Amino acid sequence: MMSRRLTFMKAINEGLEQAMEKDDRVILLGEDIAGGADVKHLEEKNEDAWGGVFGVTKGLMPKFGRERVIDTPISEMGYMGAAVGAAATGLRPVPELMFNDFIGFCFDTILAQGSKMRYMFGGKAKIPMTIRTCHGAGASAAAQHSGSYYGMLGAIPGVKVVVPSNPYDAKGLLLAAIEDDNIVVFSEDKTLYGMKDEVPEEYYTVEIGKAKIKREGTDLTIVAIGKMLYVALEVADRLAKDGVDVEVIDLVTVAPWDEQTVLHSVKKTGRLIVIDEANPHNNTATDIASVVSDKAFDYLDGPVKCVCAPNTPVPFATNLEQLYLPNADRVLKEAAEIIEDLKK
Amino acid sequence: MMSRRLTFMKAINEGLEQAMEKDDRVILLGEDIAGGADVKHLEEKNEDAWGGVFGVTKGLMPKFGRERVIDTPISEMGYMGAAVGAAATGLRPVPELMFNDFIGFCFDTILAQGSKMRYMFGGKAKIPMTIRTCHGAGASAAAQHSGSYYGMLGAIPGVKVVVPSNPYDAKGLLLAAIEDDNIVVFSEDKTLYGMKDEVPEEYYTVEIGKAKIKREGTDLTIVAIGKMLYVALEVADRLAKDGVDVEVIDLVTVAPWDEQTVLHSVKKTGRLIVIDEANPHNNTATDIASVVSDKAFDYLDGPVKCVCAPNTPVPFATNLEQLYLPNADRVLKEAAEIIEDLKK
Amino acid sequence: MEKLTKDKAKWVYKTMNDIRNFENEVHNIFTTGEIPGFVHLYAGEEAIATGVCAHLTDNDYITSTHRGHGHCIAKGCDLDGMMAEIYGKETGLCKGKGGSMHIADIDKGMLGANGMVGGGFPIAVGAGLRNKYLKTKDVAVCFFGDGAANEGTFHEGINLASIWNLPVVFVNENNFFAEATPQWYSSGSKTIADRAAAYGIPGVTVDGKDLVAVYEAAGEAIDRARSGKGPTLLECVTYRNYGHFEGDEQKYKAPSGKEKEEANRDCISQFRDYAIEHQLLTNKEAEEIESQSMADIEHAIKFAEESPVPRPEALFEDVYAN
Amino acid sequence: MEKLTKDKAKWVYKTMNDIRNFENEVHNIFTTGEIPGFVHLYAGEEAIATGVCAHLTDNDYITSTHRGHGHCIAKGCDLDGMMAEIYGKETGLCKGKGGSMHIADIDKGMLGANGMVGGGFPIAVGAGLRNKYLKTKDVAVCFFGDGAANEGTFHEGINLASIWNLPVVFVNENNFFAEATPQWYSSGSKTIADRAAAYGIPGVTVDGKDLVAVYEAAGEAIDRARSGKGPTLLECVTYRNYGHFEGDEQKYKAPSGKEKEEANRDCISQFRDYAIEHQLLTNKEAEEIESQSMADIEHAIKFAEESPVPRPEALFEDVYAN
Ligand SMILES: Cc1ncc(C[n+]2csc(CCOP(=O)(O)OP(=O)(O)O)c2C)c(N)n1
Ligand SMILES: Cc1ncc(C[n+]2csc(CCOP(=O)(O)OP(=O)(O)O)c2C)c(N)n1
Ligand SMILES: [Mg+2]
Ligand SMILES: [Mg+2]
Repeated sequence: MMSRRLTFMKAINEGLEQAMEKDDRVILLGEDIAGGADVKHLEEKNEDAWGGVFGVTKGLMPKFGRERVIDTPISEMGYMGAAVGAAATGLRPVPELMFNDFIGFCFDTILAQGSKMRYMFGGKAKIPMTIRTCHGAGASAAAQHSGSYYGMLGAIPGVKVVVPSNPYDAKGLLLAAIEDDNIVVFSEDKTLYGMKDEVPEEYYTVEIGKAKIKREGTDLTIVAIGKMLYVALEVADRLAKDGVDVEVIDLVTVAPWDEQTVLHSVKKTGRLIVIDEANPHNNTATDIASVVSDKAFDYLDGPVKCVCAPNTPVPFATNLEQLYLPNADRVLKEAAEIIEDLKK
Repeated sequence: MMSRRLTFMKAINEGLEQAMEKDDRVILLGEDIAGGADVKHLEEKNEDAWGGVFGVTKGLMPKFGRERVIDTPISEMGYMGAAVGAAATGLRPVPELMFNDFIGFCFDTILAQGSKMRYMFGGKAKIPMTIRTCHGAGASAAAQHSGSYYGMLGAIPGVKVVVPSNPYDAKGLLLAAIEDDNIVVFSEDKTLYGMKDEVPEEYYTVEIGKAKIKREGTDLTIVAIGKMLYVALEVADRLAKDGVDVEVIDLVTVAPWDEQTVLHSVKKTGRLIVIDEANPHNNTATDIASVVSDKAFDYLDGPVKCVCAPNTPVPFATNLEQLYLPNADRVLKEAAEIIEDLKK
Repeated sequence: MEKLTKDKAKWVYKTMNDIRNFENEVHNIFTTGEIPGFVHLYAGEEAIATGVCAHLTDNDYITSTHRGHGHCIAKGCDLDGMMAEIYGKETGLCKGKGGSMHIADIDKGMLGANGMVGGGFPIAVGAGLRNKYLKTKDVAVCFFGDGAANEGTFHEGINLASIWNLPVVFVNENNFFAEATPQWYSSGSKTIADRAAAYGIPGVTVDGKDLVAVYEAAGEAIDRARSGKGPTLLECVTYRNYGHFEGDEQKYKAPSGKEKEEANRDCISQFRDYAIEHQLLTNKEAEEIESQSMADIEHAIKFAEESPVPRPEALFEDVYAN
Repeated sequence: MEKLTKDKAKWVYKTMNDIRNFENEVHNIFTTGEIPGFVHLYAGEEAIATGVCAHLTDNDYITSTHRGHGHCIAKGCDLDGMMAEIYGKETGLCKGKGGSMHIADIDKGMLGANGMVGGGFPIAVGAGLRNKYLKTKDVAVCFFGDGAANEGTFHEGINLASIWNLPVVFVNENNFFAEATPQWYSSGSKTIADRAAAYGIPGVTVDGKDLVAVYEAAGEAIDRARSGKGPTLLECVTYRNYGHFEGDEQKYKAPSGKEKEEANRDCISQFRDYAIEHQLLTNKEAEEIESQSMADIEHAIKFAEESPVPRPEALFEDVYAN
């Protein structure tokens, strides 16, 4: 395949398109994922008005029709639960929750229904459903549209969660999620939508549950989730100047996260920083820290450092929002204790 | 005051009664917290039909009337959000969420509204509201009525969470929660309702944010949440026979949990086990483990061990449910690594 | 709609008896402590599940409630497996992992009892969406209580079914109480069916103690759904024989008066009389069915009692598929 | 209900102009990139917020929406503080921490714009409950869009207000679209007011472009609420001048026909004509108000531009009280 560059957004769009081409049972549901339902002049031209609030699903309705790209009323509990029902009865729905912050409107369908059905029913049900949503601060979207709840969702038994950091993974993980027979939350960082990178044209999957080593190193491991990868890479670059050789791991899957890869790396480096944009308590970073501090106890040359968002909602003002987000300076400062003695 | 024994349930009932006597702005809302609303033969006798599904609020309606003890329809989002609105405008509502498992029906009112209002409004609002709810397996209530979600709720910035382990704390924490100007989740273990202990008759508060050392020791610290305290105490007893001197801490407040007391203890003992009935990922145990493994790194003689529920829904069958719950045998087994070399 | 044939009448009478006997036995056993947890009994409301499910095949779906035994039986779930499930045994329909509030059998189109009041609406909509998308003629039926009509899921679910014109029938079991709270207190509308207009769909109220009335109204609604004409809200007025759950004192129930009289009407003997009068059943047939039903329930109890509890490893199984 | 006096008419005309000018200016500034984030403009719908809030005092509460600027202004929020908030400045009504979607001022009875569609219903019910419990004569008004009427919170909130007979007025702003989705697609009912019957409360539809019609209908509903007669659902049919948010191409809006004609009606000039014809305003007074309004908005912009951004420590403040 010729190399070809796509935006993160377009990679997801192409993933959806190929999933729908491959399997008739894949349907999309969400608010304005097409837009303009029942608007005469658009219907006449078979046009979508929006294709999602960010344009991620643009063009899919014209191609697959409104039977498969279904605009919903503002009824998150209704359509998310309908996706559970459709999945339990044989379809492979891909509902979109426009912002992960809206989870409070449909949490029961995930927490108590979809995630527990298989168990409660003694293994008779499967719920092959991919929830596309977006998370993340940095778009000045304020407290109710900027949170990061992938960790909270991943803590629910029965739910898998992936957080792609680049267009290639976005497409491949999405296709893997749609092939998966479980509820998979596919959480997109809204500030990455414009990012461009090489994306193969053909259908491919990226394995769920497998972290990726983005840079090998021997002195210090940094595990990062989603966009935080770029913070980790910057830290690695800056530390390289001090002679510190950093191994950077893109977690890729938040639940179940890849213990093997992370432990293997930490056993080599003896030091770990985890960068997670979620609020600081009970998040994926602390989960990783607790497991690594336990299972790699004898290998650790210093404490595991979690660098996360503060224990606050996301502020609106741009300057505050930038302070809210973990960045390289903060990582270097908060993890100074384990970094300082590495510098040569 | 004469010593007097009350059940956990009655202690809560008395706490509610005294809070309502003290402050007119305290009102209760919930499904069947009185029961029999608009049932003629009960109204004539000013009787409540239920007083809550477990009887915790029994007698409060007859005493304070239906204006203050308000039965709600099955509309969790409606009445929980109404509590937020009433709190923002000057009342001190105490809504009951019958089972914490129903959180999925009203999560937005906590996650995106009540917890964030003060911040979003630049400090102008306060939301003095106490959410009473119950958690915990062991009552054969199956997957949708047995979960433990206090940790998840406590991870939300703006929310406090307390989990009493005994009647004394139940009453005192409840009164402290109702006096608090924030959203406080007061999470009752439904299997403790019948537990009896001494409870003072007078109004008193137990400090939120302060853990309690239940047994002093020098070899090993066990931190436990709620009912897990009794598992911790059993482990301590059993280990005492082996000459291991265990310090047992009742966490009392899950958010914000008492770093000082926990760290102080671990710095003394060098070893920590945390017992938490929540599912194992991103829970309070892992949060504590990550913080302690970081801040007490140099003091730890072995890894911090988290003993939690497995990564499964709560099973119905009694034998499986007992296996689901952390117990002393499991603690001894899962933490064997740090216990073994202590035995003399 | 198929008329009530002799064969159907036999099925109906057997089903109603099965439900009643099942529930009465569970009621008795519960007091012995052999059945753990919460149990909500359907006795008294048999005409609804039976009258509705009489029109369904295994390809049609239903969603149920916390009070689900009746729906399960009427939808064809195995009595032995159900009873074993309630006992928490390995041979239960859900391997003992679900219990009374989560009995399900997807192969029978039974999408689960549901411990969450109002939890069934969106799931039924999803099943209806699937039926329509796959161009089947199958329907989905959502059973729900009067209390559930005040959950947001009622609103969102019915509205979705309406605007998407889905083959879903919303069957309300209005037994006047949600736990200890009467419908007349909790709902701003007089009847549940009154709310249908808010979604532009038909709303019908029938006597839920009258099997024939339910059978006919449900038949019409289901035919409507099957033929692509969209959802119906069917309210069946009824009353439960027992408390909300086992252990409920029921102080909220009227000691006398009209409510009490309603409560005393029995849907099973009423149908028996009707069926004999209309020569759908003979007395002898009825008696045979009655004793067969008792025998089947006794068999189920024996099966449950003798079944083993789940293997310990079952705790960890069935969380994720594959 | 108070008649539309000369004084009130002046307030009304000033308020409508303030909203329009505020929004037009925000629209212009947004394109410069000086205002971050999402902005949803109220221009075109001024008659609703103004006609309703004309009946309210600072002791009455309102809940608002993502499209909240108009409600804020009509409820008396400070224009400088609002504009500074939208700019994310320390002098903003919320210290720059809330932004356009979260402007609030509890002292003015303004319980917040709300980024969650449907988020306002329960909060307004809570304020109404408080008003009733404290035996005040104050009301709570819940503004919401046509799209919000499909959220479960609509159902639960209105039902609660109905059964508890609370002083809450639910004011629907039916601008035909929720983002790019028309109301006629998303709702099973023809009108929003049609849904009132499901809660046993009055449902009224008025021309939301007609200030006087809104003023009168709202006055009646608010009087009703104040006098303990319970909630009303008031639907005001309108149209927004701009896109859903800034940047919206609005391909879904009708290029011609009846919808387009409706869209072209201007509520402000319509009220100006009415007020002059009925001698509530003179031409001169109207002109004075118009220029005063522009001056006030310009002042607000200058204030916002010149204000400092929040102190870094503000990030950590205001999470918990005390
Ligand atoms: C979301 C949720 N809220 C509350 C409950 C507690 N609860 C269980 S059954 C019930 C009453 C249900 O009443 P109704 O819908 O009328 O059904 P019925 O019991 O009368 O059959 C309640 C409140 C629950 N299980 N789920
Ligand atoms: C719970 C929730 N779901 C979806 C959204 C995304 N969203 C923001 S505004 C909007 C449309 C609202 O439409 P309507 O209620 O008619 O108000 P209008 O914008 O027309 O004033 C949507 C879907 C949201 N903010 N919150
Ligand atoms: Mg009922
Ligand atoms: Mg609208």
